[in-house]
Amino acid sequence: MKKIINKTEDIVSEMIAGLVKTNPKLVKQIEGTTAVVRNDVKFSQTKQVGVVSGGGSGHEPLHAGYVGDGMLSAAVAGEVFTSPTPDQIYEAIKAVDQGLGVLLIVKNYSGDVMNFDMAKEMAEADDIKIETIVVDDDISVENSEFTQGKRGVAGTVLVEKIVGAAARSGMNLADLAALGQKVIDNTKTIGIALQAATVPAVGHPSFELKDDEVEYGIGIHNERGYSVEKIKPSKELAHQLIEKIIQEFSDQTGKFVVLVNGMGGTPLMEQYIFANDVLNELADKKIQVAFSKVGNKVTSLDMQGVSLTIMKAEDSWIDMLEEPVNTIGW
Amino acid sequence: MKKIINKTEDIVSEMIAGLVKTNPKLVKQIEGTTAVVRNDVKFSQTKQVGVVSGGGSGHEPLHAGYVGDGMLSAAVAGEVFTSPTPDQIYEAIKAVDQGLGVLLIVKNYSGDVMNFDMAKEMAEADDIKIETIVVDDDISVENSEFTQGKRGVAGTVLVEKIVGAAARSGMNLADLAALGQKVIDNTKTIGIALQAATVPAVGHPSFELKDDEVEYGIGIHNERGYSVEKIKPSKELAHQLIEKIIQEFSDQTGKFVVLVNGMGGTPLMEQYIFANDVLNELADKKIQVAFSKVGNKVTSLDMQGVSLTIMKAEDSWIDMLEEPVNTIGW
Amino acid sequence: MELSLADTKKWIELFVQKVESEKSQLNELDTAIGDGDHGTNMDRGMKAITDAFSKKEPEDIVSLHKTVAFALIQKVGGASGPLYGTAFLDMSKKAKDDADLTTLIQTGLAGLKRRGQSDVGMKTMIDVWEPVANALKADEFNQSVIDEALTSNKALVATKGRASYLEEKSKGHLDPGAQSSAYLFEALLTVLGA
Amino acid sequence: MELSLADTKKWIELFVQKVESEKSQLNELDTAIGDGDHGTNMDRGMKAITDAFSKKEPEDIVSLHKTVAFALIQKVGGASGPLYGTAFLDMSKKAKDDADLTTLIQTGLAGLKRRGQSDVGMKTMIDVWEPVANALKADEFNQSVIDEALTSNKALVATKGRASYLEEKSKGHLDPGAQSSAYLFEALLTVLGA
Ligand SMILES: Nc1ncnc2c1ncn2[C@@H]1O[C@H](COP(=O)(O)OP(=O)(O)O)[C@@H](O)[C@H]1O
Ligand SMILES: Nc1ncnc2c1ncn2[C@@H]1O[C@H](COP(=O)(O)OP(=O)(O)O)[C@@H](O)[C@H]1O
Ligand SMILES: [Mg+2]
Ligand SMILES: [Mg+2]
Ligand SMILES: [Mg+2]
Ligand SMILES: [Mg+2]
Repeated sequence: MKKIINKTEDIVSEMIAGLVKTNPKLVKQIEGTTAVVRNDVKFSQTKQVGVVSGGGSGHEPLHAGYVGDGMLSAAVAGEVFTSPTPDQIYEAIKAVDQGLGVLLIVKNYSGDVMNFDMAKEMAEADDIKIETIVVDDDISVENSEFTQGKRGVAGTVLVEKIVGAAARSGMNLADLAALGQKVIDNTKTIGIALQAATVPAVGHPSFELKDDEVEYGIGIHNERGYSVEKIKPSKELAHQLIEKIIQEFSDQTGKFVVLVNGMGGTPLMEQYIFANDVLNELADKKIQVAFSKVGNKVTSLDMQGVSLTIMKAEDSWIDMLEEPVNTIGW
Repeated sequence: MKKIINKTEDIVSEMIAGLVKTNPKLVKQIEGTTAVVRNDVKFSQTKQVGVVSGGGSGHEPLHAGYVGDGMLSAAVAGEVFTSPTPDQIYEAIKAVDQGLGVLLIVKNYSGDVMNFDMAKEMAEADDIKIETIVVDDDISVENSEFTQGKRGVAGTVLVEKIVGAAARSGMNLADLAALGQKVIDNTKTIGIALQAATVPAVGHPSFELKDDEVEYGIGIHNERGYSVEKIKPSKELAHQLIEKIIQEFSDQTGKFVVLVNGMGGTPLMEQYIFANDVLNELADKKIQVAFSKVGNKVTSLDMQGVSLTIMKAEDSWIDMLEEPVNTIGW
Repeated sequence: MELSLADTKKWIELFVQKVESEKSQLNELDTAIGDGDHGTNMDRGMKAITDAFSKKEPEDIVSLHKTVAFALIQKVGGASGPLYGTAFLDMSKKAKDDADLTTLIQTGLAGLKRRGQSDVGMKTMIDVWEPVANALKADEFNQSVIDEALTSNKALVATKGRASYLEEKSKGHLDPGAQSSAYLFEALLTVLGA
Repeated sequence: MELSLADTKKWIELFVQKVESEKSQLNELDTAIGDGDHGTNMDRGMKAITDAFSKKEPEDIVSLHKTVAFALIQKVGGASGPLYGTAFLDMSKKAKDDADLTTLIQTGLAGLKRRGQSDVGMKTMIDVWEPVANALKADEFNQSVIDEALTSNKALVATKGRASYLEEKSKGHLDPGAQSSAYLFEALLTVLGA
């Protein structure tokens, strides 16, 4: 493993320090934590429901890169691929609460759910109103009431953008939670990997793929997918993922949103080629794409691969996605 | 080689198609070319000097990702690592000229210089006023009047941002060229690679580095650097590059700009850690950093590595760098 | 039976040593069916426990359990942090009224189930805690209880935690949290002199 | 000596064939001291020449050279596109007054130097063009002229083009543009029946 780091145990604190130092007008670090909070002038001048997200590190620019007016109020970074601890989340909640309550956006992993839950209990003891929405857009994992359920992956950034825009516009906590849940219910993602990520503390890719293999349905923490196949032209990869995702939408009329997300080690060039194939095929299928986005938005360290997210969107969601926002990563 | 592509020869046209389809409000393709031009409402409503850049593909988001109000007017994409042809550049010039002339921003490679020169000759035959500035910020290559001279690398994006802002503010062609040249003269970059890029038509990395090696002074087309050493902690890498760059500035008072650029295959996490080390060391040296930026700005396909750019800046340049801009990649 | 303060501390210290020395082993188990960090996560918690003990010597069993709980909650993160943390926090609260070892382990187990929304048979650490709690109650706690718990855990298909994403493929792998819990109870066995 | 239209076309077609079959060889030379695309670049130009010939049969030497020039300028890109393109464009213009082969090659060489701001000895394609042009003038053009040009090119340190970044390290490698120019003049030798 070759990485540009110092000590493995300092990765997250040094990364957050670098991010804050290079974006002082946008974010500041919450003392004693690896959480960041908005630092723009408008933050202290306007009241709104706080929007806090967080999770393990290694998915940059998620989440700290989405802190800013119109998106997240604060973001909490755990160790690499490890949920942050409740006390850090609790500090972030306190830093953003302006009396109107705080919405927590949590990706559906047992660790994240439990740590955010504990933080919620701590904040509620301070009489801070808290609502939680749990993102579970990864349809490569079967949903079931008897399991952990689906994972939260790239769709999270779309949820953060829409909910963030609504919070800025003054929506109250209960409505925000309801909106967020509705967005989540309409957001579906599948990812593919050409190469697994190398977790710094582990030192080698968590699983091996042959020189001509691609794995379908991987998660953002090297979770294995549902099948390994020979790599195909981008057009065919796009076709396969679209076929699988689109059957999740019973109604294929109306407006859709597309996110082509790079996993960290795949150049923008390939992401655009894949996006071109996705949009061509959706056009052939007469599915109307009203908004699309391409880039390294929710990564998995240096994993090579992409994920495709499709969302069935209400008109107002498109407007909220298009609203300009000043963040590092959107 | 595993890449998400279709046919190798279609890479650039499909990439540009994907970029344009996913950003229709920002850019449109110039018919018959792989060049893109601003497509925002303001473009046709306000007159300014046109700013055109371009070069081989594989450096995304450079250049097409920097087209937008306040940055580039148009960008021309050649084949992977290959200068675009004069006719494509000529079409881009014609698409942006509003009678006030066009500034060409060229990276210093013999191919780029020659193709842009031929395009300039074509445009001048149409009575379009043209000025050219040639970016050569890579100080890992010795400068000499008897050689090709230094290469143009990551500093290009800072030149595009400053010149683009000045063009938006109404600066005339001659002054823009002079400003651009002054910015270039004050911009210095060195890059390091942990792994070379894989050119799709070649199929394997252009050179091999051992599992514990890093190469100093690489270019953005797999040009070899000035030394190969054992990889070191990020702090020491930062120290070495700073020592080498900073001696280029005889006067170390005043304001400086820092760009930590990811080469394509290196996650944002490592770039922030490196940026943290860079800013710490510059602070120790009492060098005042007034603006900094981190990210995959001028990449080299899937190369793993980073480059460090330091610019000695006038106050007005800082303002121009900070001006908000709506582009894909800034 | 109540464990003395000294024995309780020894128990935790043995656990700390074991986890620290088996850190990469736990990471490897987690690499197979999770995300490869269980050893690293637990190791952070172990260091925090040692730190906390050296900063302030626990005065009684209640404060000892609380110290352990806070170290784990604040430093481990992931799934194992809130789980082990909740278990020890609940044990600390319980110890105020009743410090019987069996009662405490049962209380910890209940905490795990509540926090994890889970139960025995889901291929988690609970598969070790529950048989141990039962064995303590029946006064039959020994190494074979732990060994058998691990063996049956290995055969299960995961329905909670990251391993559940693998469905059938999780079969045949030992759950990393079950292994770290096995270390916890093996340390207890040593202290009990069994 | 003037080359007939048919011979000129045969010359270019032989060049096209050779470059197409040696595409990866040219890429490899360029990988060693450049960016690995010289074969791919030239190959694109070769396809464009074939296309252009099949769309419109050149009627005279002027239009043939112009067709080749435009195909190369519009499709090759990189450094070699404007260089070869300028050489053939200048040759086309010259052929209007004087189609003598030696004059044309000298005109092409002058075009290369102007476009590339370069001269012989800088480890570029010019190192092949110049000795060939001289040999034609002296009526001593044969395979050994090309072979010797390549040998001395190999020994040079590059001072123009990408290879110049390697400084001393470029020594011992053959310049890819010199090799593709060697193919051009070997094709010419074949046509000349030498
Ligand atoms: N819902 C749950 N209930 C009980 N135990 C769980 C649950 N989720 C995870 N675990 C336990 O946590 C362990 C994983 O811990 P760890 O690797 O530290 O956290 P993470 O899964 O967040 O990376 C699993 O091996 C399992 O024993
Ligand atoms: N300034 C120059 N003058 C003459 N020939 C040059 C010059 N620069 C480059 N060349 C030639 O061009 C060749 C490289 O062409 P190619 O690989 O297609 O373009 P690029 O270098 O842009 O990738 C070199 O091998 C050399 O012969
Ligand atoms: Mg984890
Ligand atoms: Mg090239
Ligand atoms: Mg884990
Ligand atoms: Mg080349």
